[in-house]
Amino acid sequence: MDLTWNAQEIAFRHEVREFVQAELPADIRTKVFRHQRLDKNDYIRWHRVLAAKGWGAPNWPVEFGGTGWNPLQRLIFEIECAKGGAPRLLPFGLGMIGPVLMKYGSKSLQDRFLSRMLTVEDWWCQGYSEPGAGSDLASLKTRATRTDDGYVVNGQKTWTTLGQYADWMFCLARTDTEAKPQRGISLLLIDLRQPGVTVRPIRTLDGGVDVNEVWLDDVNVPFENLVGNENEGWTYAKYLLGHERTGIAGIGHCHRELQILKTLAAQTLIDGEPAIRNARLKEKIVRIEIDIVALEMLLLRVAANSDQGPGPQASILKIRGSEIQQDLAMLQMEVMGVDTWPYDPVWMEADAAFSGPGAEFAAAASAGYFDMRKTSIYGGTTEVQKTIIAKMILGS
Amino acid sequence: MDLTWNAQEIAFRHEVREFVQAELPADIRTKVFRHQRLDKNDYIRWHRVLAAKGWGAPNWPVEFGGTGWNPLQRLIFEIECAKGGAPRLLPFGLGMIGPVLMKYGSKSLQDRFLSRMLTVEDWWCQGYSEPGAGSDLASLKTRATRTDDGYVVNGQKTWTTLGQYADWMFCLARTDTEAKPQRGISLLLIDLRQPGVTVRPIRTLDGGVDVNEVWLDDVNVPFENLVGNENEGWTYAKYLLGHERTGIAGIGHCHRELQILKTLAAQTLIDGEPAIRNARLKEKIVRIEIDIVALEMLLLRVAANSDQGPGPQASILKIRGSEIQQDLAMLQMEVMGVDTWPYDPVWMEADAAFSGPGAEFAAAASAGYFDMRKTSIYGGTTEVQKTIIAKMILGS
Amino acid sequence: MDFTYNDEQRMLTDSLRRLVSDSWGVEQRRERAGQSALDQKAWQSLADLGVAGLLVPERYEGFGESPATLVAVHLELGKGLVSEPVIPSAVMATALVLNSANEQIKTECLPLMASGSLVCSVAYLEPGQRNACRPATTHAVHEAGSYTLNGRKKLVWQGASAGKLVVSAVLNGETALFLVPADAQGMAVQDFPTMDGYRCADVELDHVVVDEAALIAQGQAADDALASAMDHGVAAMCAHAAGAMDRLVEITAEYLKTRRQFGRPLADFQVLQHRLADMLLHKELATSMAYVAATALGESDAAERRRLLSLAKVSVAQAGCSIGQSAVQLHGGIGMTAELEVGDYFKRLTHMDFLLGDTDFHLRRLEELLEG
Amino acid sequence: MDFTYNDEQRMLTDSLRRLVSDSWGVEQRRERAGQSALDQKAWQSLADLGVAGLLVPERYEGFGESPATLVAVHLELGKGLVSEPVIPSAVMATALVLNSANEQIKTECLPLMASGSLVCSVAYLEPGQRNACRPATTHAVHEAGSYTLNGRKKLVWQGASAGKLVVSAVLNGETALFLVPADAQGMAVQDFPTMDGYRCADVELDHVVVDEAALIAQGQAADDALASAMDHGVAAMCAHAAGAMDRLVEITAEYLKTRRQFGRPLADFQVLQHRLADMLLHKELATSMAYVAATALGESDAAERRRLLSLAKVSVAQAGCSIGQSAVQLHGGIGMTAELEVGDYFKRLTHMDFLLGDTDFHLRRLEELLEG
Repeated sequence: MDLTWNAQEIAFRHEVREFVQAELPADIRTKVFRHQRLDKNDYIRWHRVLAAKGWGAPNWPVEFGGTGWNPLQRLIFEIECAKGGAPRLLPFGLGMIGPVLMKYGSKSLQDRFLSRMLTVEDWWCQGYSEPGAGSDLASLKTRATRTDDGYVVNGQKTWTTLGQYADWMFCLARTDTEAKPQRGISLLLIDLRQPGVTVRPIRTLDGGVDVNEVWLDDVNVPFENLVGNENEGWTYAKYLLGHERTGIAGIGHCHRELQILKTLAAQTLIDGEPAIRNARLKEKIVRIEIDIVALEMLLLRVAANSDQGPGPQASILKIRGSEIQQDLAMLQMEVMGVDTWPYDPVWMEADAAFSGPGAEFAAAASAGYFDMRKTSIYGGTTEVQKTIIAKMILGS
Repeated sequence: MDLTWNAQEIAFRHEVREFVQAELPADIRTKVFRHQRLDKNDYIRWHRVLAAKGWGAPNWPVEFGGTGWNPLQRLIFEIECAKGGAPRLLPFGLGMIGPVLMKYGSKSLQDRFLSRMLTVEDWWCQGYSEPGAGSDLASLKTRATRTDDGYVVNGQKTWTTLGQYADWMFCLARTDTEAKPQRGISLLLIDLRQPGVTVRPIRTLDGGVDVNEVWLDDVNVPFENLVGNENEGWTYAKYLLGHERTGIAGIGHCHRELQILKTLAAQTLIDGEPAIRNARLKEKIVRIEIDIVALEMLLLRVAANSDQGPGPQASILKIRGSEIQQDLAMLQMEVMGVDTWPYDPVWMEADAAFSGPGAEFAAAASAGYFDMRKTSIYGGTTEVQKTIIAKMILGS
Repeated sequence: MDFTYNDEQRMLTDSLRRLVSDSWGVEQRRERAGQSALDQKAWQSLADLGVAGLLVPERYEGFGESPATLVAVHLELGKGLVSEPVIPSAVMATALVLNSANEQIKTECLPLMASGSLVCSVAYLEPGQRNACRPATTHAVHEAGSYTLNGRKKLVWQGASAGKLVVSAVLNGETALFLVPADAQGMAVQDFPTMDGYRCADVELDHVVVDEAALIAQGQAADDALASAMDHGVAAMCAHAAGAMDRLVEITAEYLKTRRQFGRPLADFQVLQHRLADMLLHKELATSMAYVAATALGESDAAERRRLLSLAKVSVAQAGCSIGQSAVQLHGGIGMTAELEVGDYFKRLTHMDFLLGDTDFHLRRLEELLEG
Repeated sequence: MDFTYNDEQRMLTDSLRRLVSDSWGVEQRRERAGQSALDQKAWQSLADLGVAGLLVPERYEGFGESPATLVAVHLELGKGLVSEPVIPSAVMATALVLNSANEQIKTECLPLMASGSLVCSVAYLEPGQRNACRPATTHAVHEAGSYTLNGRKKLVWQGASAGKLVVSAVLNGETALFLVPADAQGMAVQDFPTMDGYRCADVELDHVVVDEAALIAQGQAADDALASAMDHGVAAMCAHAAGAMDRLVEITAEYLKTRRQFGRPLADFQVLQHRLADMLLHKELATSMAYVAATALGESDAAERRRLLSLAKVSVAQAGCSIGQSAVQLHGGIGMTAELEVGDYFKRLTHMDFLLGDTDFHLRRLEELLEG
């Protein structure tokens, strides 16, 4: 056991930090720090900057064009990118369907799609959740019916994050309706740029439209777009969901938001006095620093032991990561106080001519609070995660 | 709706306050404020002072020697007594078996026992809980076998509060082993001053011995000591447990402990500065004041509507009362800090020659914290109470 | 002490409940919140029930009701998230004007306010201020039988709905309060939507000239009048929030009973049951604190009145935060969307923390009282 | 960064685990805690495994192990609630003496401490002090080749077990540290049990005369040495607490699986499952913070070292409080009794908050650093 960073690790951290400082477009950084909405092109620009450096797929092995980094390096990379104001990497290709294709996809599917993910030639989205089946995948209803050339898919997907930009969806659909609920599901790659696909944005609490409903109405999927074997999609789905164990904590996000919080607290006056001098706020900031340091050390422990199967720690990371992100958003809102009251969703657009009556960050601070409530719901609610932990301890 | 105290209520409050100030023996008051252990006689002395004034049974109707007070008066009485440093009234007779006898007991049982309760001629204790049946009364195992003259009782009771002083126990025992779990239970009055009764104190976390195990080994109970009908004890038990709806909140206790907390905070120096000037502590005291004010108003609402059946409010009072008592104990411990570390249970005795190395209240402060953990367990755990509330809302 | 509604209170709350359920459905409410201008019909329907004149004494053609009735009414309004300017006009501005020694203003305004034909709001916050309720940069100058006002006010509650604004200003180093027509020369009112379905306005006063008779109060009397507006506002808001909590608990319980997951209704899961129980618990305590706030309004000792109001405000805000979060969590993803009204309640309950003094402000007041 | 135990760490922790499970059963542990005097056999068995000499460099006949090994060892000790004076002697006094420039003391004491034949403790707190670690009323006077000490020290951890005490005193207005034999003329050591199964002592020094060679350090060097003792003590205590939490979670899980209520094992109730999950969550985070504390010991920047240690201390204390409360609640009534060892863990985890600076103290340090 050695609890110090070695020279290589320190050098790597510096390299990433300097790269982000030098190469991240300034307008994107500004949007990120101001919590303004990023558009499709912002994500793509950043991905391509990374790809040009050879860092397009930090979590992939070298043979598929990835960096081949170990988990500690990936963690350092994530934190430094976030702190520097970079957008998060789109998880749909790199973190989700990419690894599934590497493990279960045919050579031809790999050749067709993987390298394009590094530069976001295709925008992928997720087709897992359905209305009426949130954390409960086994009850999904979308059906893929076999025809001579492939499948015809009918159904409805929901909570499709950034689906409004998507070219492709990886989609769970029922191919055998006789089988038990978890059997008879297949994983299909669906070209969304065809008739029968309808994407409808879902407006959320803060007025944002990051998630969508997607209707699939007699949508065609050729046989070659079936991943692995028919009716074995459940296995791939579990692999996909269980693949990323440390990214779910959002540690990079936490670091950046803490920075923003401290800046806000230093700059904002509460009835004439800097917020940072407020005793209650000081304690809250200190306590959230504690939480972040603890989360990061737990992440390091989990990352370093990544050869072991996923234990309860993955769920702990998810739970705590969510809570901390929520607390950070709440504190930012508290710092801005009553100035967060006036709000119009259009003020969140970067090019909005008018950004509201309050201070620079005021409107976004309250919107961020409401938006962050999602973190304890998506990707397995906190309740589901606790049940997973309990089952592991109690062996029931 | 009128949210002000009327003149009568105000006058009554003053009367009680002045009575307690004048008539409560000073040595008892001192023990209570210092959290020292009360002995048997302390309780009895106070009960007899009240009985002499005609206030021996604040919750009983006049016909049985009670005061006939309405719920608001009882609440005022409870708060003023506690604030004045009076011991709590022994609940076993007045609050538990007394009301059951009034409703279900024969005239002869009423004549025999009720008036003696006002002056604690008999010390009663509870015989409900058994090892292995905490919140789950239906699974009790103590058996009462019919003989020619009465019952012979065998079994074990536990968590018998102050059972070491008891002359009599009201006891649930199974009289029909064939019936469904909740049937076939009878309520018996057992004279504990007979062979076959063994009382063993249970040492608790803080080294105290307020609760006991009681073994009943071929103990005799004449038929006349059966309350109501054989095999219908479950009904009486439920009445007994549901009878007192507001006392469970411990509002009087909360008021007194808040006072003690404030005194401690004003008198205790933390590295040279009065604890009360500590910003964190100030907020905590303010927040617990909020909790107490809210609890008291909820109590008033419940008391004023006591003609309605018990709603979820009774469980809310129990949950919040417990939490506030626990928080108060924790804050007292926090104020005393590291000085609570040295501890010997004998320091809690009033006549202990030596009361430890710390400040006057130090040892008791930490002992009180550990002891108060019981409040969310006894009388239906917080978990049980929440399930009750949920069932009432969800109707399941 | 008596918690049972009397006949009048029962009739009033029954009528109000019917009105709110008929005319404050989620679509109706959101449509009105999307508009800058007051919906006269909706407002008049509230006024017709007596909501606008509740605190106005009978001699000014109102109903002179007790604080207890105030709680009863605002509990109902909160259940329906009524966003019309009841608190800014019928509570705060009314309480403020009642404190005035200017009988002309009272005689002219109060009957109009009570009948619903005049809406007012109090413009007291200035840029840079958060909890302070004394004016700092808005100034009034007295010359030749009139006052000239210059300055900016922010976050005026339903300011664009108001026919007249109570404006605080510094006059000879003291607080002064003026009743200013919203359309007076030199007034610029900019209206914004708010996160929680109200509207608020920034107001710029550029050489606004008002008559001497527009002076509501000055000096200590003005500070007291403002304080009274805040006190009444806090009490009404606590009741409004408790009402909103009540409805949100109902909505959530209903959802748990209906929605199935893993083959069972959500209501079968013990963890969700207990979280719902916690919501109810917080709601009951918040309701109790709304009553405490009402008793405070009848308290003659100023320190004790403020103490009780601050206790209530902090407590209700905390309960609102907790209940709002729980409601969304128990609904899951769908609770995050604008499709349900869960989010409307959540946002209303969240932002009430910041209005009329945030938790930090009220805790400070309480901490100061603690030290004595 | 590497979290895998190396071979030596694995062997050491394995042996320690066996020893603790054999000789720190609840009865054995309680019996020893009931005694004033040190149980030499138990102490020696720990020393024989290297526990006493862990931090002592090889040139003083110890093992010179890294902070990482310190964590590994104290995790094991915490699991068994080992109450022998490992932290006061093998960690705090050792770290303190290692900071001394007095080579004679180091050469004489450290080998004896490492072998287990000398136990020391640091007497730094005085009546009226809580978190301060500078002496205030204990004074040292230098005359004629010796020092004379007068004063009182309180809450000396396992003070009655110590053969020598490190005593802090004011010397010419500065901090000075002396190594004083417990049986020196004028020393009165009064021993007390503690709530959490340790012992502590009040020490009175009445004209205690020590040789010049007994001066460990003075001035800044003495303050640094004391700070180093506290820093190491905090790190060890965090690991000890994390170990205790680990075992308490195990005990509680076992109980939930075994105990039946309402016809089902408690483990079937979702609310109890989730509370157990919370316990595990807090335990994992506390363990992580024990690692953070260990990394802090290797940090050369003093402000950053304190920051990390204070973060760890606050966090571990909070986790301990929460886990202790949950363990008792999940056990129900039986958890309130002295029959089970649940209470022993609960009490140990509770009182660690107060030792070596309470939460308020460490938060203050952090808040000061925050403002910069």
